[in-house]
Amino acid sequence: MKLGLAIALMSATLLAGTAYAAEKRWDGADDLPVNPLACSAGEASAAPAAKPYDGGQPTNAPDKAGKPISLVDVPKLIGIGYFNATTKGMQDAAKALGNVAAKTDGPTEAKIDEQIKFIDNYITSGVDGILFAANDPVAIAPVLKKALSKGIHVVGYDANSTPNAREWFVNQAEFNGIAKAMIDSMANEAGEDKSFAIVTSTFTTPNQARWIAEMWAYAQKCHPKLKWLETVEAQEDNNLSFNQATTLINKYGDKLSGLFGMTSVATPASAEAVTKAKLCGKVAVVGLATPNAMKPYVNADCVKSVVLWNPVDLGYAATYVMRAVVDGKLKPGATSVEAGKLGKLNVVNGSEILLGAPFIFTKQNIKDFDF
Amino acid sequence: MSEIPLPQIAKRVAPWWLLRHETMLALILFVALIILGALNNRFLTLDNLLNQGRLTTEVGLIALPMTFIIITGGIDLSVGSIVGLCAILLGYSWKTFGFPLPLAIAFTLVVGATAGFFNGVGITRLRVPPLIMTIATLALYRGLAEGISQARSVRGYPEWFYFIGQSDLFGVPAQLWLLLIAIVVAGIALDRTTFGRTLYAIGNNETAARFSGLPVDRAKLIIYTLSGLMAGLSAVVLVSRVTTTRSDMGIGYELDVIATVVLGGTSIFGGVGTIWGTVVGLAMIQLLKNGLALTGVKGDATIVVIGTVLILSTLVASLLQRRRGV
Amino acid sequence: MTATTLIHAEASPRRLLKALASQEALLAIAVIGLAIIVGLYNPRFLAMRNLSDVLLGNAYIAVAAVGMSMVIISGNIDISVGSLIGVLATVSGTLAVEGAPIIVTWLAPLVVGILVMAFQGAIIAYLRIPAIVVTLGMLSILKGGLIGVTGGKWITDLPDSFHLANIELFDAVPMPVFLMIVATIFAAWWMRYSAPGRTIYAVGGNAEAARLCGISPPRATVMVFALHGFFAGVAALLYATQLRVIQSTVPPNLELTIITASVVGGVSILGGVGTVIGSTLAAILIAEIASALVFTDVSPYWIRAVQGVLILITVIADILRRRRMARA
Amino acid sequence: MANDQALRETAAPPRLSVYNIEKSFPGVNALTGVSFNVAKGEVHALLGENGAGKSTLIKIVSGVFPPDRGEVIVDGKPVNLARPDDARRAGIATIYQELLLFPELTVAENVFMGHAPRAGLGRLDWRAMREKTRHLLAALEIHDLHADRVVGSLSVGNRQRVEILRALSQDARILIMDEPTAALTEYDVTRLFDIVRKLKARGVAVIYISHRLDEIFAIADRVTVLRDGAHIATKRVADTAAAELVQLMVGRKIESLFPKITLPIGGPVLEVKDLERRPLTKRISLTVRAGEIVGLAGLVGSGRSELAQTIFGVTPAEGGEIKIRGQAVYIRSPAQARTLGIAYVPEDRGTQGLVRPMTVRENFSLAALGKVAFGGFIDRAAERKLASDGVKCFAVKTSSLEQIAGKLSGGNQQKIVLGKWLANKPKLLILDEPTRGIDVGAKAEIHRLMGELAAQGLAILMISSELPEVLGMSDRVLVMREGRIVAEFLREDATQETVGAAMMGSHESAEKVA
Repeated sequence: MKLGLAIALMSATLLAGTAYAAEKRWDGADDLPVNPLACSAGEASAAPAAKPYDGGQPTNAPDKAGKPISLVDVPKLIGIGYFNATTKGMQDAAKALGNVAAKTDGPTEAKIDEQIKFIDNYITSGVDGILFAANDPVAIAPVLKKALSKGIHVVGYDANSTPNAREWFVNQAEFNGIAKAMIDSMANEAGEDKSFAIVTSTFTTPNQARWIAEMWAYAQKCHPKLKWLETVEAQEDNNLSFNQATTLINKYGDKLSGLFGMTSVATPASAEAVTKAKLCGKVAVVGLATPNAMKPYVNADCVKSVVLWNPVDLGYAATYVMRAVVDGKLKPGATSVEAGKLGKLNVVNGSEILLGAPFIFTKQNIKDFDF
Repeated sequence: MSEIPLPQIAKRVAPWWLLRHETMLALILFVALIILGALNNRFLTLDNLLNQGRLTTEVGLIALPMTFIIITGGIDLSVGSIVGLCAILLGYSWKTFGFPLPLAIAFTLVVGATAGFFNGVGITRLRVPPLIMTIATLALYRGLAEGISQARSVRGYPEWFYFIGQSDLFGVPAQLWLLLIAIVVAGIALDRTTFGRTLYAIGNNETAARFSGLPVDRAKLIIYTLSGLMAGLSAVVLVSRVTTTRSDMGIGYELDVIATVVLGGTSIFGGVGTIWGTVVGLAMIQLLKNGLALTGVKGDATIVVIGTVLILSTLVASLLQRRRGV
Repeated sequence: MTATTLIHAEASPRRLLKALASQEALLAIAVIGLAIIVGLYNPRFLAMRNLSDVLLGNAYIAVAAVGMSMVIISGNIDISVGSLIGVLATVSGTLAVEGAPIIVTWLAPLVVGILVMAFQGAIIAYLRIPAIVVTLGMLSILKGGLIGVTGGKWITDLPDSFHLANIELFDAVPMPVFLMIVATIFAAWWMRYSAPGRTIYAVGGNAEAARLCGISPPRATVMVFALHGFFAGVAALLYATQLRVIQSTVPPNLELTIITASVVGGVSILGGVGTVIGSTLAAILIAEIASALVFTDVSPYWIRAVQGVLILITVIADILRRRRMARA
Repeated sequence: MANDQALRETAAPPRLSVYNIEKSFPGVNALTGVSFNVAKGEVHALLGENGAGKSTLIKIVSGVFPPDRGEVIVDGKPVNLARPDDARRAGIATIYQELLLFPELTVAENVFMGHAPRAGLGRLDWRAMREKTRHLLAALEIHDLHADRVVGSLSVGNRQRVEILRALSQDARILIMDEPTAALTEYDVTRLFDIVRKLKARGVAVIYISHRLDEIFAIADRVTVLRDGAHIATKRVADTAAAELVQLMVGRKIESLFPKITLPIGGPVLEVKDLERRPLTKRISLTVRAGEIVGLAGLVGSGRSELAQTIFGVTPAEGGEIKIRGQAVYIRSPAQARTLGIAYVPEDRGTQGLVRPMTVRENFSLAALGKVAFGGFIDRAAERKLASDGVKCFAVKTSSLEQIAGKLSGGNQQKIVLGKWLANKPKLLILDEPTRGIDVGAKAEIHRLMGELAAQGLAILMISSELPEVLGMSDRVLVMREGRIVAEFLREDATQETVGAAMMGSHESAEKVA
């Protein structure tokens, strides 16, 4: 009986606690600085001063220049469309290069400690290079440093680690670039002074957090009239994302004129929610997603623009970068690297290789992509 | 150090058929090691094995009290969430409350123990079935972790703190010492003390245990508190290993831990089981995962193997048990 | 003594009714009460549209909870159901993309579900391995197997006719809601009015006595799991046909959500007690809470904690109520 | 020859007859060639001490396990009873001591579980089920039982009636009742007899197991006496007398069986005053002195075990006071009771006394862990010594100390439970049905032990349903009925009749309550 009381009190305090916590936050819950791009593509963006190389280096790595190498790719998790695409890119690159054997393996859920175990195993099994997409930039660092210390080359893609834990990071598109693309499309699809809400995976997923942070900064700077309603979590789960999006639609009704999907799972689900609510055209859906999942909505004019880099290219580039590193063609201080069919890719803020500006799928071009 | 108590633990506690089950499991493990070792020369290296020890410490620490709990016929599904809650509170109390780190660690352990104690109270005082009580707190503790952390992860601990999780002591991973000590203590406690005997008695016949004047409720309260405490400790080790805290730490640990304990021959119905068995189960799972990975088996296939091993070994155990007609 | 026996007799039928009604009533009141309270805070919550969406989006959990309740009432438990639903959804979706007749794509998950679960039931009943162990093992087997086979490739370009969940009966009742209600009513009716239905309670309540009544507990167990598989199949179908993408992975923690629904629904983990009406109401309540917390602007960070507390309260309330019942 | 006699008396072929049933379990010859028969509309009592083989016999007749030898014949046709279901089909229904009901389900369901009336599409016909149940209730003139009640909420008496209804609902022609009155209140017993008479009238053959002579004379037509698994005699109740039956049942002079020698009795060890614990312990006052054996007689359900468990702290008292050797104490838990030097050997050995899956060694030390442990650590040598001493001094027949206790015979198990407590050097020993269900040999040993213990100055409170035991062993006899102590007798004026009357609550005992 006493316990029952205790619980009642506890819940009361909790509910009270929620009241104060209810204020909405857009800083993406990590405290890194934001760097919004200029509003119109015309004027030069406030490019940060070129940083010196800040990556780490493997200790006495065997010289495999030109020799065949075996890579392992450990993405956040296996078994989602996005990383299937990056894997495809790596296989393409491996084929193109001829002297690279790449293999993808990883946890079935985006769990950092699982991912660490996988990397650790591959360090032991002795590969020449590790490609990774980090579930957590800091948590993954120690095991990556271990890899470096064992003379294994480490290159990241999609989700970065702390710089000194890897040699290079292939950046699909800078956070502020994505942010700009997303906010701009929202502004012109929904309208400058309209309100929108966000469906993300979890507040702890670093990339999503960074994007939201940058979006907030960029909107403040260039579209101050846009109203942010709220952000909801939906894990990496289709139906949950759908439910959350629907809930938002029902909650805000006409007030809501836009939905952001922050993951390739949340975006199609949000689009489906809008379609089901028969609000196509009234509620704009902008988000990151893979084309196949979005085709029905784009073709139905329910979604005008899907923001994404091409993950196949990302995997492709990552593999080429790794090869270049092994061959000694990409050394600290380099300003660019050759990446096969992608041509020359530039090095940005120290030790990142930029894949390019985010790509925007539209009704016209989406049919050309299959991933 | 670790080797000494194991044979003793094995020697007397269990009826011989259970002992047989564990020995058998150990044999299977041994054979598996040989095969995997033959398939990949990097598997059976001291380095790799010790490293696996490092990676499995967190689960191992929780598996010990879970063995106690399952021996009494109970279960604790909330351990994973307690790990998350404790990890968060470690970072939070250090960064936000500004506790000195050692104090923060102590605080974390207290929180873990309290969370476990809360489970225990529900189970002994209100007589809520353990499964239900801990399913509810599984949601609650994870929720608290998320709420308190506000999705912020705490990083940048002082270097000395990483010692626990990342460096070696006498050539053995630091946290492995913790685990080894815990194993020895738990093993002796279960095998040699009146406390351990009480647990077996509860699991085999709670009424008779009560009627024999054994402190049944107190014992239960202790083991659930212990479970929370060890989850807290495991959280500290985990944070020290991965150098950051996130509210989603330890998700799914409960199933790994239960699988370990059950694989180790502890009956889910209570009454039988040994720490020795749990240790073998722990090694079995971790080394199978590792060995298979090294021999090029992918993660998804590996968990299929683990699942199959779990069912089959339990089947064999129960067949032995039936042969014995207990 | 005599006198008390008689008084006992007088008082009891009423108490019996209370006993049967109680947890269901408690939940029904909670569902309605919560709706009203939230409605006062934010009237939009009570919009027909929203209420039906809450049901629509979570019907599959309620349906799965029906089967789970049967399993728990029979004195077992199943933690593999989440993985199984993932597998079945993929099976159905793959068939659809392969161009199998729609009816086949709809029946396949039911059949496969029944087979897999019956198999598990057989292992549990005849090899006498605890359900929790078998299903724990099966959980990772299914999970790993699924990803191994599909490589986690998403299933897209599903034919429109495949989307069972989008059918609205009489342009009003969405199929998932309809199926949820039908499944619940059918199951409730079956468990009350069919001999095999009653055996579930008999076996869960007192297996030995059941045996002496000529009931075969192992056969009952297999039957229960087969049925559970059937409902898992229906749930998977709703899960798969709701969206135009099938993730072909295992929905995280789904099994816990489902078990929670059953337990909150008043199904005794010790077996022999509970109704599927309770579990469905509980599933609705849990979904409603999730939606309500968004509508009431509860900080998203605290949502799960509040959910946890509410679940804990319902469960403990149920336990205390039973205790009082037992004492009276 | 008993059978020929029976056949002569009953014209029609007997409804049920069993011939030369033999059954042995590891260590025990449960039955050695038992034969008897029951005629249509006859109540045939099976009489015998615990362990005489009554329960084994009926388990065979109701198909729980097959006999090693011999056959069962229903209406002249041999039947093979491999499973309980076969017995059911043969029209044999059994009501066990531990009632087998579904506590969560209603009366109607319990009655018809397994053979419920069906409506269309194999649907259970609840209305019919209730109707039939009401008819059965009416037929037996049971008016205080409702078809929709949940069985869990019923009194023991009513639960038993549900079992009887179940038997009738599958129109059983042979009804076996195993100690049906064991748990009944006096009122329920009389009602049970009414029902049994009605069944007689309907031509049901009733096998009535009991060791209560008074009941047999009240209800049975013939009585078959078993002893140590052997058929001793079958008599018409009309032509026999209590004394003769006791003779047959015990097989020797009662005194010879119970070697309690009267000794000088010491000071009070346990003093209980106005002890209250609802529902079954009402203002109880009693005293047990060192070296004294106090017998606590009464029907099961009269509150004897409840009293014992209140003293032992399992169900702490709500009022009144307990003094241990003059010290007023409030006992909250068995652990505390133990430290006060109280030992309780419970009635239900299987669930309360022994931890069956644990070894002999572990069971012996269970209540005395403190004695063999130092700083919480169990001293293996000490423990083994404790156990082996116990095994020796109680002559426990076990292969080794590591033997699983549950596999030993009832008598040996009981010795272990007893020994486990004595290892603790208690001052007060409460024995609850110390010899229930154990063979005569072991029984004698336990009685001898009790004698010795008393001689060593231990105070013993013995609960027993076996009058001969109570009368044989006790220095004083207390009689409980419905939660109260209703009579007290000194050894010399305690007799079958006086004590029995007090238990049943007939008049001459009432005066004795001072």
